[in-house]
Amino acid sequence: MVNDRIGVYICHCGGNISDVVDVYKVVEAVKDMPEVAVAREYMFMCSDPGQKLIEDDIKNYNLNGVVVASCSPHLHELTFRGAVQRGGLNPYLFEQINIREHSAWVHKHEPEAATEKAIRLVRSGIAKVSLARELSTIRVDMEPKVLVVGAGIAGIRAALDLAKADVEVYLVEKQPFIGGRVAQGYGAYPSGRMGSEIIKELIEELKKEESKIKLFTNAEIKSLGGTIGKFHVVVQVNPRYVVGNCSNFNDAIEKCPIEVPDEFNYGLTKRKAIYYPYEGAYPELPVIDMENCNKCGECVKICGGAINLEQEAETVEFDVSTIVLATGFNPYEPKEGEFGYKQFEGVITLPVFERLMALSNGKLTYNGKEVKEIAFIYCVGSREKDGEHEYCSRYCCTATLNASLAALEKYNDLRIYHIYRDIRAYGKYERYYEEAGKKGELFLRYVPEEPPVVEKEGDKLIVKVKDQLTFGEEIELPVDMVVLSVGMEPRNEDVFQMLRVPFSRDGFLQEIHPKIRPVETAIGGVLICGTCQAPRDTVETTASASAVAAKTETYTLKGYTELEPFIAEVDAEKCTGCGDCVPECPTEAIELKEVAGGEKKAFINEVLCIGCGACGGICPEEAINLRGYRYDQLRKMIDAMVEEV
Amino acid sequence: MVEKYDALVIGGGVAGMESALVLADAGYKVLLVEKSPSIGGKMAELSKVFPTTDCAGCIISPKIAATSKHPNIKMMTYSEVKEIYKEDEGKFKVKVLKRPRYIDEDACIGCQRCEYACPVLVPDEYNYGLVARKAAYIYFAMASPRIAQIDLDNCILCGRCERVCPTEAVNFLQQPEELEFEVKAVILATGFKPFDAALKTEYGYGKYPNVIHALEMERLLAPSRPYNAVLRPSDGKIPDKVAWVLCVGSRDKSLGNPICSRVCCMYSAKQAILFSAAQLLADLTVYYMDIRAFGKGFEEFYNMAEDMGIRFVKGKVAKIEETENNNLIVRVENFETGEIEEEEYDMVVLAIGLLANSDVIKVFKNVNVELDPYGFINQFDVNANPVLTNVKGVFVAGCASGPKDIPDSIVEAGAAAAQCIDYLYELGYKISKVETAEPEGVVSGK
Amino acid sequence: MRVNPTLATEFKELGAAKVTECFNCGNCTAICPVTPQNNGTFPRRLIRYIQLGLEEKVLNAPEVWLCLTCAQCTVTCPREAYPSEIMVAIRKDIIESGMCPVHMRDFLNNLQKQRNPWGIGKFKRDQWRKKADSPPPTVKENPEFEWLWFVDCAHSFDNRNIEVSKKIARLLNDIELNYAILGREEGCCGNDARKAGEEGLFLLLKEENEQIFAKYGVERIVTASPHCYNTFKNEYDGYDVKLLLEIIYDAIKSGALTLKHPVNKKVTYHDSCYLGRYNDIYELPREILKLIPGVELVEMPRNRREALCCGGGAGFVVSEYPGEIRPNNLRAKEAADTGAEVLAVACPFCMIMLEDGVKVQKVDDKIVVRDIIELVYESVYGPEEG
Amino acid sequence: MAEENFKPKILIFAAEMAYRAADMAGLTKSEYPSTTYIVRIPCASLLRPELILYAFQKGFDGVFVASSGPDCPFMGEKCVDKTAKRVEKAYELLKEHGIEGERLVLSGVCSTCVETIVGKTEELEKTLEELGPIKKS
Repeated sequence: MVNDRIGVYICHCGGNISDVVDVYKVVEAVKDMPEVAVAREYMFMCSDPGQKLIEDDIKNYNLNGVVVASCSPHLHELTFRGAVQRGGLNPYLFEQINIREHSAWVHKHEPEAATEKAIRLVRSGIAKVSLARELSTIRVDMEPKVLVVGAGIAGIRAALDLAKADVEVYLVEKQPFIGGRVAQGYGAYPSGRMGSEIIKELIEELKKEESKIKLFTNAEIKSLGGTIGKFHVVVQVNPRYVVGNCSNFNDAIEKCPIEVPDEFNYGLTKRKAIYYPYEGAYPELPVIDMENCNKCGECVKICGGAINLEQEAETVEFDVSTIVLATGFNPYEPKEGEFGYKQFEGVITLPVFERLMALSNGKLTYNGKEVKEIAFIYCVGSREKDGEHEYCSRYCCTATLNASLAALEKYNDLRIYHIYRDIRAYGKYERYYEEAGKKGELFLRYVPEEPPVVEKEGDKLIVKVKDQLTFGEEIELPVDMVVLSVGMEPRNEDVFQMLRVPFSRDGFLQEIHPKIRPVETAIGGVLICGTCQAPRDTVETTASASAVAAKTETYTLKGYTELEPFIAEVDAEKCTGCGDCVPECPTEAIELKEVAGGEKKAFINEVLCIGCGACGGICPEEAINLRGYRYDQLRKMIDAMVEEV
Repeated sequence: MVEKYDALVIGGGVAGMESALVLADAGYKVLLVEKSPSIGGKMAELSKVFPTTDCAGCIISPKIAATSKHPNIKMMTYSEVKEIYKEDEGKFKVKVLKRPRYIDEDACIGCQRCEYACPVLVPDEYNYGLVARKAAYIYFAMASPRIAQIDLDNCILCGRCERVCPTEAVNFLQQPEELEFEVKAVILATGFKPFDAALKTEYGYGKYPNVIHALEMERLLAPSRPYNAVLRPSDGKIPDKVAWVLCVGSRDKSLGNPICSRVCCMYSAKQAILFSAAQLLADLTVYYMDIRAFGKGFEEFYNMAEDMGIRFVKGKVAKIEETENNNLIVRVENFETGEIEEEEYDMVVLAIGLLANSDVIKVFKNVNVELDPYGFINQFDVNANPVLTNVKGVFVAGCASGPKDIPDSIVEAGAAAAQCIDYLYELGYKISKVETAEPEGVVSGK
Repeated sequence: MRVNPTLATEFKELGAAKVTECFNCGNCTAICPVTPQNNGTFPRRLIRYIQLGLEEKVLNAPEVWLCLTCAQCTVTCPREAYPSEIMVAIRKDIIESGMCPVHMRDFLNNLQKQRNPWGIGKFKRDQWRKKADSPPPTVKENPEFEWLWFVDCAHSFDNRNIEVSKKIARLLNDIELNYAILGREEGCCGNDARKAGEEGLFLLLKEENEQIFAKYGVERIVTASPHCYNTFKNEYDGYDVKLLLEIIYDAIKSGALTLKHPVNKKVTYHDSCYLGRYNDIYELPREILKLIPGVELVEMPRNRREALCCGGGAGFVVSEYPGEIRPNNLRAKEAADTGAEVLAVACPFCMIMLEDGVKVQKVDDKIVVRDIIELVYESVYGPEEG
Repeated sequence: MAEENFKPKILIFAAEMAYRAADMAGLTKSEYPSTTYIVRIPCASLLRPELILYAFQKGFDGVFVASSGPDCPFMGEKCVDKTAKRVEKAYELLKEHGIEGERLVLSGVCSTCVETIVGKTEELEKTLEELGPIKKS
């Protein structure tokens, strides 16, 4: 089918075009083309009367295509599409040809050549429109339902923000309690507030949104399928064995005969098999750790019906329109012997040090010994140029300074050394570095080629540093404790595989573009926030969580999202099922599917396709075309351009 | 009848545009007010951006286009918010001063004929005076709105622009206009102020022609740069030995700014990389106190710069002196050698810091928006909700609350939009789905 | 080497209050005009040793005696850790351990014995007054004085500066300032004893001065010396202190002095460390020079905050300077290179040091060193008298 | 070789960012050869090598594939590789058809890279003037 009643409009642009390009000549040159029904020139096509002209012509001449030759389509494509639509024609049966920026303005000393070029360009536009087909935007319904994976500070922030805008949230947490690493940390910078306090406040807010946030703790995602607008989620909720409320949980916990290392405190303390990790943990029900429980029944005696040691796992299924990944990070676990780790008593990591502070009141003690002198070693598991972790973990410098200052405030007479590479207390966090100096904490700088060495001497640890600030002299620091400022490591969760979200080089999840689309992934409808994307502190984490909520709301508040119609389409007749196109697609929108007769054919997921056309470029059979830029259209444009004027 | 909007966004830089776009996409009506003649902010001046070295224009121009065309955004450029009264939750009265361009904005088609006809040449502020512009001019090539303006301070009233204008848009009698609006929430995205390099007298900015600051270097490196190469100002020669001096007006209490500006380490590494890519044999040095390559992909970028042969020297440059041929001697304690280094360069780039630009708080007449000790807008609940200010219904995004790079600003802009939406929901201003009828007083996205 | 962090605490008590705030950027070392080229890490090296507690290295560092206390490091220190004050604290520590270097002994002995750097008999302090045509009143002659003019050692004992003192007296008399001088009872302010590290001596001098001030009911002090000005303002308590130039400026502005005779000279002004960097007075001397008709003010490339020290602080006005660099000679050359005929100063030590420098550099045929007061005087009373 | 008055016809396939650069060339009033024709495409990875050959066969003397380079809004840096593969393939096709490889150029052009789009076009024109007109098949 060829569109053969095309209206062609050449704009003077108040002289901008017509001073160079002979617009009358252009009209003359195209008006008799077989595809053209009417050709006109006009002073300002973008003006209201200019647009009206198009609308009227569509009706009067029963046009089935429109070409406007004027300025760049980046300026007025939408304007003219609107006019075409108002005229009653499909807005994609229109092409804007740029004869201002691409002709009049760049060839202003060659009016004849510019006119000839304009004619050829307009003809190519006519050629393109003559083969154009009606298109419409692809509408995807977006129910206000979102899955948030992970209930650390990022997941909670995102869930809250969404719920407040009437979005139904499924918040799924692997652990029996929510709050993640912030609850576990000591004071959070820069507010100086306790992590657990911040989480407590968020939990209070969360309780208010109970009707909209369905929280699943102790839960794993079993399967995930579908695409943006409709993901199907299967969640397995593992038994808590505590099924109801009881006023005597504390007695039950006390009576429990089992004692195991408490992972919340990194084994610094013990907990029972039935336990809360900390005061004010949420959900408010304790949990029974069945791996260690011997089912002695002591707790059942006290709490009766509130405890069911035979509780089974449950499966829950639901649909959501988008998925938010907020799965967080793991602290780097140093290798045995790395700066004396697990080799000498008193060498611990920063997260453990923070728990130690939370647990030690009055005096800072570790394994019964008072700690007076501490050396912090920075960049452990970060900035390894040729190693496993090339990246900088961003938060550790400030977190270490913050912890050291908190320790100084809490305990008397501590002596603190920082053994660093660069102090990256960026932005306003510089004040922590300054404060540490004021308080007399000492800084020593090492270069990665000559890292500090930790040795044991009597009951002291000796840290030896080739200190760049002291002209490369080796300085010895006798200390009681060495704290390794460990970086963040990416986690690898099953959901990543289920969704096939891409990773960046550092192993964290990859956003589409850090500046244009910072919270979206290449998988449509899958958004990321917090430390699963990159090392971040709490401030940056909560900001990204809110940003995720905002992005989601741009879909869900309206109830739908519209995607551009310029997507790839497969000509099943030509497709041989070779599969070359599948890996070519940047968004995994192509799948080979078996059709009747056992043959395989390529199928495009319209929702995932972003319209780059790469699949068409690789197809050996020209079986894939990009709508709006079909190869027959492009060839006809080439034909039109070379034809003599 | 006072025009009503759901949100007022002050500042049309990358953060302000992003906040406005998210709100508008979600279906809210936004008033975006920008002081300068075009939206785009500082990012529109930049060359390429770290750590991906994608071109700043490629990112900002689609955002500029999307903002200017969005049916839910009313954009007021060359305008200033003068007064804000918070009358109630969800009700802010706003006065905006629209400065005259001496051009009828509706008539101007951005053809630049006035610009060609204008005989007056003045230094172009967009290009930091590296080139000249006319008194009748369009702010910069990507500017939006693409409307000319006449700089009456320099105009000689010859009337040539008036004669050549095809739409009779020139109007020398235009007056400033004060307009009133009512909005339900406010987002502050007023960005930062670059440190005035001349205040660090030891570095000779303004005295030695070949000492330039980083934003000038951005223009020299930009694909749309004024000359086709990086040329040193004194003699127009291509420099082949260049130094970057970090922490100029940052981390320096003696200059009144104790905090770090977050971006200078990285933009300097980036400038050196871009320069080196154009001139492989150039001898490039970056003098730093600490290299703060902390963001995603930053450390890798810094390593790449080192691998390209760019020299990173730890040492705070104490002073710069000029030689007779306008070369520059940089004096620093080099920590690797433990000696004082006096090295001669063709050109020196000062990595100027980002200072607070918080005059906007003065427009709030009956509420006090708090500042932090450094003059930035204070983040009221910084860990749990970093975009809140102390005033309910007023949010902050981007460099207005502290120095920040582009990705962090954009993320925060999204966050501010989210909190703004939650605030509007709390007050009952909900977006209704398009299928249902539009309840009164609520705008729906179409 | 093992660290000893208590040393830093000790030094904080010695006056290096911010020694641990130094983050070792190296600015002080690289900006220091006298840092030795081949051992290029002074003063940061010493600061670092204090931070680490390597006392041996601190006490045995000869560099500390190079410090002119010019404070270029201090005004540009990004952390405001006051490196020059730390140098002073080290000197204190050394002197307290009884290890005063030979070259400083004369200066300190002179102060101790005669209350002036040159060791001239202290009874001669008021002799200059007799040579003055318009002598200043003493506290005994004018017990109702409002202002005490603290004449200072240089303006009392140094012949070149006595020329200036006489002019000051006439100017003050003519503007009818209600003032008096202490005469023979005046002591030394102690500024440079302190900067040389003799804190004990400084405290002694201070106590003496305070007693004598109390005796005569001194509340307001005017002085022509930036060194005295700095000490009274920043190290003493409870006095209203003014610089003579402020009084002169006010007198010109109020019309009490009329600058009627042109001084047709090209003049360059040398900033005194204790006026400029210590007290942020950069513009006042320049303003006065600009008010003098005929004066064409030109600047040396290093001016204001960046000005090179004359080399006369911390006792070096009499002590042999142990470094290779001679700041006064360099400065004299810089001044001559501007093409100026007059090198204007606002400090009696700068006067002594730079007159010397001008002679050593053999530029005394091109440029002369004059106090700003002398230029004002010439403009008020005419060239024949000036 | 060059003929009198020979003005080579150049086809520019301009991907998203390169198209913006061509707009910018207009806005900044740059000039480049007038016998260049721009076809707008979203991403250069869409180009089939056969389409490039087609342009030569129909009479274009030169083709300039102006991709968005690493600034490609669809796939960023991955675009560079993909497009290079298409163009490599096109070179092979040209060789098979006896068309000089110099007639085809590829360059990444960012949205403000006026220098690149103008410079590369001028360079190509020069090359083509030396090579002379294409032989029509």
